[in-house]
Amino acid sequence: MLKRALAFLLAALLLTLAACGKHEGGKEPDAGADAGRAGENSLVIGVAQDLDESLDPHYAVAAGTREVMFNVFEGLLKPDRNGNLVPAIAESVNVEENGTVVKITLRSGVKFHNGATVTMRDVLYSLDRVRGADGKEALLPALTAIDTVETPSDAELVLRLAEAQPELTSYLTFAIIPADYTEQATKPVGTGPYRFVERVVLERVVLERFDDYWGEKASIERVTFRVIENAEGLLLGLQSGALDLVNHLTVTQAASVDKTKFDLEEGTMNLVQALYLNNAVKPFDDVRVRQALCYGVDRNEILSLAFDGRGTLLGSSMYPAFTKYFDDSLTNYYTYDPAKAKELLAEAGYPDGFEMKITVPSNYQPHMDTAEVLVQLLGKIGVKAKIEPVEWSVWVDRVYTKRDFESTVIGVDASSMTARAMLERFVSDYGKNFINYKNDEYDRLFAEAQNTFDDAQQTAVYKKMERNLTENAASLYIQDLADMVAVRKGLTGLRFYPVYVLDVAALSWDAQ
Amino acid sequence: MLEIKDLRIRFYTRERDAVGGINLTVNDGEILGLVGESGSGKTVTAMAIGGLLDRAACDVSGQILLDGTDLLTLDSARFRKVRGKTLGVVFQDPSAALDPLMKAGRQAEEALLIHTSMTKKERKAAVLQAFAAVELRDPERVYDSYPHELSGGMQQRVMIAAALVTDPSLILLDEPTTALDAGVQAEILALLKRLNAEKRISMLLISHDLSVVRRACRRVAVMQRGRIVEEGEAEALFSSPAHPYTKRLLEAIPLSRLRR
Amino acid sequence: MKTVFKKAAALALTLLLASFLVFLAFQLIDGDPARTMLGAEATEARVTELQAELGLDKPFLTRYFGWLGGFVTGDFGVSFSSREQVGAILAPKIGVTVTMSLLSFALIVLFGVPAGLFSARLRHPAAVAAQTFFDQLFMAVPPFVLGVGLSWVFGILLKVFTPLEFPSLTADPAGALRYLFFPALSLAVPRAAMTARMLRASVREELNKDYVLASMARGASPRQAEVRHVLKNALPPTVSFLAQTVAELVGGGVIVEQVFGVPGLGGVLVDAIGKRDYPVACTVIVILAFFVILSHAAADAVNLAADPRRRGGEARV
Amino acid sequence: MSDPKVKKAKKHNILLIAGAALTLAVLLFTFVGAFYTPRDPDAMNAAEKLLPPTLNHLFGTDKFGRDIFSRVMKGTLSTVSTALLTVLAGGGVGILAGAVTGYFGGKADAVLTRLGDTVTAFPAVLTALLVVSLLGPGGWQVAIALAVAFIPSFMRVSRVSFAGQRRLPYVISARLQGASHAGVMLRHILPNTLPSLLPALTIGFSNAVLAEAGMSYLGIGVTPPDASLGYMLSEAQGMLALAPWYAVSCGAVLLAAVLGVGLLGEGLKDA
Repeated sequence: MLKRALAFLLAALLLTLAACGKHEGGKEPDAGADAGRAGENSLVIGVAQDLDESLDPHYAVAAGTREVMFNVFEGLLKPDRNGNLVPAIAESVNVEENGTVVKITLRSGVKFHNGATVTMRDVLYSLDRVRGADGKEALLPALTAIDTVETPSDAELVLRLAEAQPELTSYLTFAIIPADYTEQATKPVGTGPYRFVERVVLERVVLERFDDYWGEKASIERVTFRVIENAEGLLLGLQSGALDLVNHLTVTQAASVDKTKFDLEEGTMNLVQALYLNNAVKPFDDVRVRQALCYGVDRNEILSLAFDGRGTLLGSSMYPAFTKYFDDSLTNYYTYDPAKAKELLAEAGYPDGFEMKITVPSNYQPHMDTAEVLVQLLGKIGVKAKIEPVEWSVWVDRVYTKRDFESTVIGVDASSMTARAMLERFVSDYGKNFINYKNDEYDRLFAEAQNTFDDAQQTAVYKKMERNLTENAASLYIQDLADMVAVRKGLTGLRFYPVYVLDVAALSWDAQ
Repeated sequence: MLEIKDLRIRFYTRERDAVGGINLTVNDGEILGLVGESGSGKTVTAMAIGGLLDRAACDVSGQILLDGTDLLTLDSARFRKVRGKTLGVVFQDPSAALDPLMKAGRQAEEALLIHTSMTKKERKAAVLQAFAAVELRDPERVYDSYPHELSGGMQQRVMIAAALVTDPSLILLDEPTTALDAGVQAEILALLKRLNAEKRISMLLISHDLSVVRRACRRVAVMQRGRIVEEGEAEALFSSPAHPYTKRLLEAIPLSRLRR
Repeated sequence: MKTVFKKAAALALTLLLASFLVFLAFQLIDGDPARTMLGAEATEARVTELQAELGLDKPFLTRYFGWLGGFVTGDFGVSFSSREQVGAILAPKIGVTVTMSLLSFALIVLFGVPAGLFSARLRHPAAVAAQTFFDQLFMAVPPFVLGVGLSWVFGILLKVFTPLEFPSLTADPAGALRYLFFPALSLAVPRAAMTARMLRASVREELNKDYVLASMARGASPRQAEVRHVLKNALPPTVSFLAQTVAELVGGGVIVEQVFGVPGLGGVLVDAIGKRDYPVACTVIVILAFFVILSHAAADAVNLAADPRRRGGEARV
Repeated sequence: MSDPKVKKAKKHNILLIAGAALTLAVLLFTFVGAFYTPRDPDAMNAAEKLLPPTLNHLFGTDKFGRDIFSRVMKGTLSTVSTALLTVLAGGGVGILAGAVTGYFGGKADAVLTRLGDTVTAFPAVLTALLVVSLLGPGGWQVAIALAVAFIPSFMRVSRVSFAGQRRLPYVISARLQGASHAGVMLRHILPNTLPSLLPALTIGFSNAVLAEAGMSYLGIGVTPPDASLGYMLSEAQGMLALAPWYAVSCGAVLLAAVLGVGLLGEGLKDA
């Protein structure tokens, strides 16, 4: 009797399978998918977060959006692989009269995706839009330093500044867009190597090679950025052939990628991951307690436990890829010394440690893993830590804006290729100083940096600021995360930039 | 004509025989009453005759001859040929014995549907005729109504009609009036007597109520704990019961109902 | 007719209540949509400017009735984060979720009902025990675990479908259905077992009723009696259970959609909640609520139609 | 007496035995876990990452080199306690509400059923998010959220049985002897509705365990480093290729818990 019941169920299951099998005729099994995409010269990239807000380059702030739209928009200048700014829509950019005048000559014949040629009117429209000259609030505050704008000819643009601003050129990467084009938010038009084709919210963004691109044309014709918000889905997508490339994989995820089908490239995320301490909250208002944490946590344990030993340690608010400003001597300023840590804690009045809460955005697995390891390591010096995972929107609201937190693990990246982007944040009266760092010497150094026009001198001052952060243990600085990228075999040309971008134009399928 | 010879039935889950070897005969055109308290084995006997016993759950021996064929030797397929054709059954609670979601007419037709190759119209005609025979006023309306729209008495008449419609040689009635109230009971018993007289259909009426058996049956058998303790003409039995058990049963009937 | 009207009014009232609760819930949850959208770097001025743009500065009740007014007239408002019409965003996604739910429902009926009927006839205690064991076993499997298993076995190993590469419903319906079969199956298995269990219990109950005996007494075989009489009587409780299952399917789908990367309402809802994108979240929830209540009403209607006793008005119950 | 056919009837409640045994095993596993685990569930060890099951790590180790067996013990404790809390809270309120609506009917019945429909229509995910963001993450917060989502199903069951019992003669006679409404409901009706409420409670428990697993999958209401079965299961799913034993062990324990209680419920119903 029982056997018949089982037989019945099994038969039903096989029946449905056969039904599926029948459809098989049309599409060859998965192996074909690989050859298929190389054959069609197309590419599917998995991204963990949907590009949010509008795709308007001047408003888009999320790193994920900038990373993708780097292929669609170009500024007067454009970062290259080594972090230098190279001419793009501008043919040349010269700084004269010790930094108060910037002369720009435009490249001729640069085409927009809608076929129109880039004119001075478009450049001025874009410039006014970002520096707030169009009455609205300045989107790039640094450009408010521009006093007057002159156009001696259709191809020449002269910017006069009230006072010297050595870093101004690094802000000339803002996107140049067609004047008075109103649909940038949903149907963006730029000058980059790829043209925008379509976007389906929460599903995909599709780009296509722009054949009238002024520079070296891209190799792959059609690129789809598939949004897969659940980490396991990304891995499944790679394994199933649905995806060809996924970047920003955690080390554990990278370890479970199928080595026969994919190569694993390792770059850096170009951010400063730290256990950021709220300097206005007890006990972190006492520098000795902060230093005790720096001495008491063996950061190599974090790397080996949570990141398989990958990632590069750092000692202050500057990431290694930014070689010009990175001061390696600060990396091991605090060597692992639990005895000294306990001593400092006792000195500060916490002989048997204290309790603390680590608030972490739950959608960033690397930071959650780091926090979990920190709880274990802090326990060794008597500090009882508890993790409070929160949604991203709650983190931005409660931690970053209202500063209602004790400590948090997050990665801070630079929105522009300037030291200021990484250091201004800790000036006591700066709006985004979420850890409430107050140090007069630090504020004085920052003011001095703004008034030094010589690049080398300015760099030295910035490095003094970094040392100040380390000496006062503003936070427990940990690492710049390893950026693991899974690339399907046969796909070459992946290049790591010191900024948060994914250069698709450089990618190509090997000749099959 | 029904002959039961030395029928013995024992359930595995209980030690005592439910039916300990009984002999019973229902002659053609006769109404035999089988009376006994609940648990005396009368309903088990009825189920055995109707072939509705779960043979896996009990041991059955002896013979049940209906018009000469021993029902116990028939396998389920051949027994089905008998049930509803030569043997009709009427249950105790008509409201439970009728499918609540099916019209009365279609249920009454079921035996015809199974045993005859009549067309739908012919079956309907036969059922309407049966409904008339059981004195149902407005047979057409009853045919099209659902069980819950009929009174208890009408429901039982439908059940009787359902058994009658294939002109069986024996109708088995298991406590046919117990679920009905007194007034309707009398009508149903009168109906049964009239049908028996007019159509010469032999009936086996099973009941725990002596007054019911007395009013409808000519001969009566008394059953106690699986055995028949006394059998004989109704009149003689009621006026001078031989077996002590029968005496006690008679005393139990409230005097008022004993009047003829 | 009066009851239908009363039913519709009750349905509308529940939807209204649900939408109000959702709006209230968002009011209480931390996280400010404007700040989330603009990201951490946004300046205060920019945030307040966007808040005004999105109407977040208006009091709670005005916003609620504003949204409700729009909803009733079919204008679901604009998504905070992607500036697209909410209707436009949801349209393709509703299709996917509804298709998956219907496919899952079909599987539940396809597996559950026959299994229920077949097992009802089992008499042998060992078979009965085994049947219940299998029911409980299938009921104990969480859909997302089954989902992962299915996507590995049928996706990666047998390559019957390519996980995370969902063919669009309009462009390649056959491919889409083949893809949706697996999330639908992982949702269906536990519920099919529940349906089988429920149906078996009510069939067994009906089998013991006298009218089955009466039908057999008229010469019907057990099978004939079952088909002609028992089935119709055993179905009503199962039908209302199935209706409740449809409600669970719509909700349960949220997690399975994540596992299979199916672009349905579930993904949109979780994302909208994450981003505090009120218009999208509220609209999705009201749509889900609508399906839930619709399925309950459908069940009542089916039961009413199937049961003459109640239809006749003199409800004996 | 030892007639083979007679014994057949006894085997019937094999379900009860199997269910009880399995549930007992899980409870024992959880109870012991509360006091003793073979290894410290939170101790990390870089050298022992993602090891397959061995003698000193029965279920192998996870990505931080922690002993999965000990973590599953602790995880089961948190999942089982969350589920129990859900059933007690959700069941308690649900049965009470059902009793009131079933017994008194009329306006109370309409209002509470309307509310019940609304709660069913309300996705449990949102209730959970609401509760967690108001009261912070953690096991008992998830339990409250799930309890709210489960109230309607309990309410339906108790409402049906209370409405059914209300008209029975024994209730009316109790009322005639001057018993108060509450007295009648508690002393008379409730004990009689237990047989139908019991299976609902066991099914409620199984569904609560599964719902908690689903919630953890979405990362709601869980605070690492302590973990629930659901959280570990969703974590294990990401490492299916690397460490399949992680998913198998969590899955097996989750299955045992839900299956055990399910069989117990069935066994009790038939007993």
